[in-house]
Amino acid sequence: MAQIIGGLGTSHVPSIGVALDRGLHDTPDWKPFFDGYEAGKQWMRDAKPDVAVVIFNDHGNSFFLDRVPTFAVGVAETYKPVDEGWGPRAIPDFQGAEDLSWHLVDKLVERHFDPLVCREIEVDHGLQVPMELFFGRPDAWPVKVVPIWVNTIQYPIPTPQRCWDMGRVLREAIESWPGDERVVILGTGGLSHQLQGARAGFINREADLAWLDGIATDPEHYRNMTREDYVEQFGSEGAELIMWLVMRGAMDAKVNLIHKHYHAPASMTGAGMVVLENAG
Amino acid sequence: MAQIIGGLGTSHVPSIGVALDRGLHDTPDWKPFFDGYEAGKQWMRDAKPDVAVVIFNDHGNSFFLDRVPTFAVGVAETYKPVDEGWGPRAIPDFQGAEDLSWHLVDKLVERHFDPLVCREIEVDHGLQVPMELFFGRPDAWPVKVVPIWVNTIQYPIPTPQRCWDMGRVLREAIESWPGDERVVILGTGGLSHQLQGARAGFINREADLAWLDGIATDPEHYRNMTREDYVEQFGSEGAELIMWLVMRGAMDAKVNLIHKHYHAPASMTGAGMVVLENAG
Amino acid sequence: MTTPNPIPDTPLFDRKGSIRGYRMNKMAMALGNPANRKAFLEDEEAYLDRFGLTAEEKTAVMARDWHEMVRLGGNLFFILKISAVDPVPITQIGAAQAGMEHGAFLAQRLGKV
Amino acid sequence: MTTPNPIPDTPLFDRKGSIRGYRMNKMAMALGNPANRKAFLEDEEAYLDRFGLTAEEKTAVMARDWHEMVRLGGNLFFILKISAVDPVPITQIGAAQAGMEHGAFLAQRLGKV
Ligand SMILES: [Fe+3]
Ligand SMILES: [Fe+3]
Repeated sequence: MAQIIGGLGTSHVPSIGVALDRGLHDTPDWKPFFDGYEAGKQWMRDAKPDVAVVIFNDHGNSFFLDRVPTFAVGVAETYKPVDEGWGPRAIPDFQGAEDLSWHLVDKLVERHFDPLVCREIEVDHGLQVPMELFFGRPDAWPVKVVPIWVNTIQYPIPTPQRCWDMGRVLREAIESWPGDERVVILGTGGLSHQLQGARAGFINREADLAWLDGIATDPEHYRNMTREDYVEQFGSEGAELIMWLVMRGAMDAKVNLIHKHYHAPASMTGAGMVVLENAG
Repeated sequence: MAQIIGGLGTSHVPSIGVALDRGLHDTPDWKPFFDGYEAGKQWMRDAKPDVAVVIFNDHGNSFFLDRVPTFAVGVAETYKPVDEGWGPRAIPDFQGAEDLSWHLVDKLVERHFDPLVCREIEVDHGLQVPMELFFGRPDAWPVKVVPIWVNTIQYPIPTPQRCWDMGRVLREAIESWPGDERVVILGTGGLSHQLQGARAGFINREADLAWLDGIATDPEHYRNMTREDYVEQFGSEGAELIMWLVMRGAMDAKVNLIHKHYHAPASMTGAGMVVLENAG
Repeated sequence: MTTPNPIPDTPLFDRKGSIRGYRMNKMAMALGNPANRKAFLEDEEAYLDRFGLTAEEKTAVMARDWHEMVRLGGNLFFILKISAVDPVPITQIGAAQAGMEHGAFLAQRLGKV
Repeated sequence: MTTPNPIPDTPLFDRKGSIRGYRMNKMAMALGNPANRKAFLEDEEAYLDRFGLTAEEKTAVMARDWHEMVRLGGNLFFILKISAVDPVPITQIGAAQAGMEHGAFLAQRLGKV
């Protein structure tokens, strides 16, 4: 059976990609941010995963408001980076873990999830940036991907509990897959930020730091929060953090917090990551 | 609060629409079929609903295989009939019950359904034909609609139990809506038919007749069947009947079977309808 | 559904068919657009080439070989649009699937006399 | 979410915004296509007219009035594409939302010195 060898949480701020494109990696603004990811990159090199299941939201790039999926799962052979308005980025296409994707879809539907199943679709910075943060800029990505989109833009967005439950089903699905793939699961988005309204620029460092520990040690606390609680504590766009719950729901009740990093602001966002391993 | 004043089940065979377009209504092939719907039409005239919630599947018209939603809910102001290849049909556009639709979406997501939320979309014969069968060919439809699409084309399709559960949430949502709308809910599709494979032309009159009674008196039996059971008993395309379970799940445990009609074959399909009222 | 479909003579349109028939079904889906129907009627082969159909797929479509189209992953709901452009009764398509003569199909499967 | 959002100064993009801002967001979404970006740069008003924007919406877009665009239902994730075509830092857009001068916004909200 395939196995989940680690759960990662990370921001996916678009300006991270821009910073990498423009070689701003070592500028005073960005260096502390990128330096903190070195441990995560090293962990990834050692862990040698075959597949990354990436939970993220689209940001008005692959989905428009004409048809908004609550959850979508990619089953494509290949995913190209989408042009978000700034033109194409010089990063490789993503190869899909096509067979595993279909298996996850089967299990999700059997377990009463209702995904949009996507065979022809591009991926935006929500997937691109986490891949760059953990794998750098290779000529070809060292893992295949299963993209899973969560609606965090148009209300109603899914509840934290629903995200958690999806994680549990994904784990069951991965562990019932007859292959021997080593799988990492990435919950992305956040941390605290708000782009719209008079509270724009809201960052909550205290809540962010509590989150980075609590997602490891006390996930029930975050699972039991309402969507409104997320918006209040983490900002209207920081509510994206519900997507880390999909990752966390796929892990053991007890996990080891292997690495942790926080930096604020990255652009207008509290930013950071965790690396978790199952502890039984 | 809004209330469900009746649950209807009906076939939505495309050739019914063609027969109406070509004035074949009274030909020997079609007359017995259409005659059987007169009681349903009369029931509808007497019931005077404001809104029809129509559960149907798309048939390769509004959705392609690039992005297949397990469930989709319309929230549009207006739905045009889609051109299915034969050109536009001379039937009026459908007005959406926009506010109620959004309320259903809110409740569905809160209750852990994951709909695709559609604001710009056309509807195919899956919705058109049931409307014509129960409302005839008015200059304007006398009800607003909430279209709900169920994937019955690309596997995995949702389970019968999931369809049932959706019906229960829809009822809760409708009854928690502060308006005073009178709502009918239509489960459409079937009855037995198969278009593909060496078993094409399969019709199971016995199973169809049992269904028309059993959906009223013994829905648990059909809820507990597997998707494969449906294909085996009703044919690969007859498995659409799972959509009647959404309607049935929205009704009382006990219902009165007010009208029933069966005719086979309509084109290549066992065809018919039921009218159900809640009995407490 | 992860296991092969166990119901005799009844293909289910699962991942395999969906992947295999993707090009053909996309071509057929596009016939919902009047401009594409015109293009199909004016130069069918050029139209099929636009969607990258293989030689095998093109032959099946151009011969209106419904059985072969389905074997290659065509799904009836999409490829039926070909029968909107070049009319053929659905029962004849059914008969082709069943491998029966049309009259025999109507009588034996649908109970028509 | 059926109740008005209770979090101060924090609009949620619910049905009202989605419906109200539909045209503007669709126009902005289309800027993901290079041909549309070219059209926008060459004749912005003609481009906006293609998407049926109202006079009020056009004025807000053409003035790059981010606060007003959001008030009219624009969602940042869509309308940000305007800042891809006509560059402006995201923090300046944030400052406009907050109703603050850019430097003050950077200092007070983001803790930059
Ligand atoms: Fe995001
Ligand atoms: Fe159907």
